Amino acid sequence: MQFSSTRALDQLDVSIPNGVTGLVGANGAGKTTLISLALGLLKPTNGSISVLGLDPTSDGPELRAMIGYGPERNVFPDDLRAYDFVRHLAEVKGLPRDEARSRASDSLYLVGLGEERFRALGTMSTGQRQRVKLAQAIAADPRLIVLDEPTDGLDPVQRDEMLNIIVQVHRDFGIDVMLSSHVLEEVERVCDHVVALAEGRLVAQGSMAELAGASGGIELELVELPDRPTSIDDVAASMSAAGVGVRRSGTTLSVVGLPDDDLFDLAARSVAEAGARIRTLGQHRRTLDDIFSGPIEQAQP
Amino acid sequence: MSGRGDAQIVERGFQRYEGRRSGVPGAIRSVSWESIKATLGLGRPARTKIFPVIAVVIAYLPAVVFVGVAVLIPGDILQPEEVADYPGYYGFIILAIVLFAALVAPEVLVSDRRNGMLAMYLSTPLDRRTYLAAKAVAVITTLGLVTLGPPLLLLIGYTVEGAGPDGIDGWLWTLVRIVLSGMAISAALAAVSMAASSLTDRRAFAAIGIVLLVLASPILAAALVEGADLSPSLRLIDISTMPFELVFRIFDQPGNFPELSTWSVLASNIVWTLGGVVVVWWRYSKLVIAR
Amino acid sequence: MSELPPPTATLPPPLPGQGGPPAPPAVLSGMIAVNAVSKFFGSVVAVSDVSFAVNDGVTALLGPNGAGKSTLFRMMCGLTPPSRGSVEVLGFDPRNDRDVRGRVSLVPQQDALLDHLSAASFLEFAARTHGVANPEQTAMQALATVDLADVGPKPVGQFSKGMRQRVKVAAALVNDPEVLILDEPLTGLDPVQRRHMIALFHRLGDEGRCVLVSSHVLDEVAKLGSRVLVIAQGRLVASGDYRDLRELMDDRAHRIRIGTSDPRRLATVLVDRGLVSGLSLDAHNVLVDTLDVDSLGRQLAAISIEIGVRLTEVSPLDDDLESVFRYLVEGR
Amino acid sequence: MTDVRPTSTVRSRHVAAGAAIGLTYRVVLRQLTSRGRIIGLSLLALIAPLSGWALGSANASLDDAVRLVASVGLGLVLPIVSLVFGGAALGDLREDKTLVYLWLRPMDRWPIVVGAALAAATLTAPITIISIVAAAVLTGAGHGIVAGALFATVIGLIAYVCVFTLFGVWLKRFIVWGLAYILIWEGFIAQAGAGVARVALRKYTRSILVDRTGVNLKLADFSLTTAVVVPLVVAVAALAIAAWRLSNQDID
Repeated sequence: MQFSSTRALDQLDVSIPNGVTGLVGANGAGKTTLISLALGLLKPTNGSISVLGLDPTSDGPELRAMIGYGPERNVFPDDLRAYDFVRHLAEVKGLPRDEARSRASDSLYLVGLGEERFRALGTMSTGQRQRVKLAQAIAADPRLIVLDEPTDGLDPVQRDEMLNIIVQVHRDFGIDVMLSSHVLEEVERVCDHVVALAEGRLVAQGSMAELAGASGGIELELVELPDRPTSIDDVAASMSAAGVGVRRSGTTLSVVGLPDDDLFDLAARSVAEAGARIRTLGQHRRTLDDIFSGPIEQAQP
Repeated sequence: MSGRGDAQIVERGFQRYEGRRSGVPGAIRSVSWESIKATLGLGRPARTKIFPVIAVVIAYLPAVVFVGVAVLIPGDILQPEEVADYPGYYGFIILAIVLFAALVAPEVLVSDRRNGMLAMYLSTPLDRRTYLAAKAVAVITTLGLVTLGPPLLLLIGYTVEGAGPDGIDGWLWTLVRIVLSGMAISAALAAVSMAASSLTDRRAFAAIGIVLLVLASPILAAALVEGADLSPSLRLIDISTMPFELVFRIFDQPGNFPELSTWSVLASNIVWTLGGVVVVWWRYSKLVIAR
Repeated sequence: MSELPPPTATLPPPLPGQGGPPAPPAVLSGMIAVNAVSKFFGSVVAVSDVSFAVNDGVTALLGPNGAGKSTLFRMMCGLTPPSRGSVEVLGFDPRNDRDVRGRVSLVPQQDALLDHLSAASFLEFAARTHGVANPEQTAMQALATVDLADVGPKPVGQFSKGMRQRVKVAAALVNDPEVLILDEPLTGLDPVQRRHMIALFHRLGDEGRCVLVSSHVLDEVAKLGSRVLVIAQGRLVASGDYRDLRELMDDRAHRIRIGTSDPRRLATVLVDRGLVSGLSLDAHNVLVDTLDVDSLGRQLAAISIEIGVRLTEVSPLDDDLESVFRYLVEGR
Repeated sequence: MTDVRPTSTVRSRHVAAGAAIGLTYRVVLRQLTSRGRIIGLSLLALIAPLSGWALGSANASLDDAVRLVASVGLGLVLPIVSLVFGGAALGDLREDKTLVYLWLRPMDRWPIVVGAALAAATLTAPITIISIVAAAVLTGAGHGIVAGALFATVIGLIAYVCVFTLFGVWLKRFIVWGLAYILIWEGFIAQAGAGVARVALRKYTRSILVDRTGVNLKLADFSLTTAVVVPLVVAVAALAIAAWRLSNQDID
């Protein structure tokens, strides 16, 4: 996909299965371009694209009637009531008047804005407006909803509620979801599938289990104890004495070199002997952050 | 007492919609209707109804008066033509039409760009072309309220009073002429006001631009034709007089500028209308929509 | 239970209604001193009777949307006066004292920049309006600090959201401020940009500046440093190191997930030893609630060896900053 | 507590008034020069010379010429152009929420207001002076109408720009209020009587024109000194109020 001067997407071939897919990537990596292509708002310079079995370049209108879209920008008509906003856009997507009217109320109830649905958008908080955006996306019974950073500007409590609603939309109503986000922990928690872009190129694609899972070795975080100042050093010493690789950063030890089960037993024995206090113990897991900081950081100018 | 076992919990939450979707035509219809409601302030706080009400009152008052006079005064002391013929009527209500034109297009076009609705609309079956078509329908229809309504009221009034045009074909022919004139004026003013509304992001500037354009062009035309007595055809550049001149020609009356040929008047109207459309399309095709 | 380090974190004294007339609060002082400040917009109480002091280093100001964070920041820069109480920055009133405005910098929340200027000229303008000696060089330096050195000549209006955010931070560095207030500086940044920005804040804090940051991305804020101020519905709800805050909430049990080869056996022993106040089991894990997280942490390994079960996971589920935030803000 | 305490004494510095005026002037000037705005206002200003020319070619009398310059020039073009530039000088910065980059600075407030007014005047002057003086010339009526038009425009320009800069600082919708002042207050109410006329700038600019050309227009009977001094006093007062208001209102 070629813009006048910048190559926004470069020989991208990606297939997005059903379920909740996370689209991650640096600013300017091509996420919004990919979303615009999927909605038929942009035409690819070369290559082909098919969404829900339709070609966005030729049957864009029919496709956009079946896709719910939540834009990134948080700008709304202030004096329009939330209910009218959702009902109107449902009508524009082809639903008859009374169907749009009842579905608008249903969707606003589902996102937890049942009582506030007749309030003007201008009087609503950022959190409530993000939920109106989601209600608008699901009101016209789409087969796919595309959400551009749906939790942007939400505080942690609001973010949890929004993520739970998104999961519910897929699990209970069978609507597939594609969401872009900068908070990788969110994507790890909610998405079954991830597409990672950098500089318009595909950097990683796969199910969440493949991308972020156990990657060998264990991590043991201890707590400094005033009455046993050397407890952490003792644990580290006794473990390395057993011939395993121990890397320490602060109060956390990363241990490799044996199958995980043996490492766990070794860890338990060392901690018991030193009388140390465990704060966390677990397999060393690769996170999206590692994927992100790996190739994507090199690609970063 | 055992229950009859027919209890059930109705899962009312979220049903699939398998019915027919009305596609792009339906989308255009609902966007137009929403815009018309917005300009007339329907379903919105009272203060947004002030200007539309004023404009409508100004437009219909003279018609009501004329019909009233024609009905109340027995016999035919006043010939309907003397009271007000259809083309002449517009002279009374040009202020209402201009006020409405300066109000409708900025409300219908500018606010969508500022409040994010344009980005939302473009994620529906609409694209820029069909979106602008919907908005054009809304502007022309709303303007029709003040360009088509009053003369129709006149026609009905006279017909009821028996002073209407004679014979069915005469009546029908007059009706056709009224509709043609109303549409011609609405189309020209709609195109020009939408063009002004696509050039600026501030509704106030767009409204001022339209009012100044409509007030300034007759001054300019008069200055060129009378002041410097250049060729009278320069009057054709006057956007606020030409549509109404065309109405005279539709009712095959000489109008205020008989020296101008009907074709040139028609051509001027078409140029203004198409010019407006071109400006709107040029601006909207270049517009980068921040999603 | 061993003697915990004296809690440096404080929860505000119970509301006056509950326990006798409180002693008049001492007038706090520090690089930023907020004393009994309230702010009303018409009938809306944005901030009510908040007092705290902030000194050098990085402090995070947390709170749900609409809790009054931005209002507090604007009062600290003098952009709006407090309805009651006083705000002092470096000992001066920011709203009326001209010279202190040269020693304070704000990165506002809204995305407002002089779009027609290039990044370099915007920063040069920011430096000149601070009376900085060599504005061009300072501007270049600030651009480099936020990794925008190569896009200096481009107009800011064409920048992406992340780049605009970095220009705003650069503009707040040109006057070498002693107090730096950043209202949600991480929004719109991708993880890599966020990491660079946090490292920058750390460096600024270590240089002895008072850096006050508000953000919703709590796991990033936790990396910033542990000193937090939590505001909810206009009131100061907590201040201090967030880990100590969690310890102070002794009325709320710690929830820990323990992965083990034989959950049922481990569970029964933990209950016998009185280490847990509640638990639930599933195929591989025991989910325990404990009021004595210190003892459980110390004895868990020994117990697992004693009864011959393998310990494969110990994950505290609610002592990260996000949980502390939720407990403090819930119900308030 | 690291020992590197920023040495506060070295860094506290402030920006001199002259520098502050220059900086504000440059940034506001760039902010105001937008193609659309300049073209639009130039077209509007075109009405004056065109109608002047129309009058000239019909060799109208001195009275008509003076009345035209007073109504179209001093009554419409001068105030509207001053409103758009004067109001937007600080009004746009307020609306775009970028005023903080001038406000949260170790600078006094009055230089900001003066710099902004100067920038607005820099753009208002060429458009208004050229168009109104051209109108006066084209009427061909002579008798000092050109000098009178120039003098009246300059004085009016200073007063209108400063007053509308105050509108931009104080009022959110400065365009609407400005138009209300020009069209309704100066256009209708001030015509009512001498008492009310005293509070309308248009009456002073007309008086300057009347004094220069000897033609007497209705309600334009101030002496030359009052017609010059009062607008300048109003200008200074408007800037002072604007500076006071700037430091006492909430800034986004």
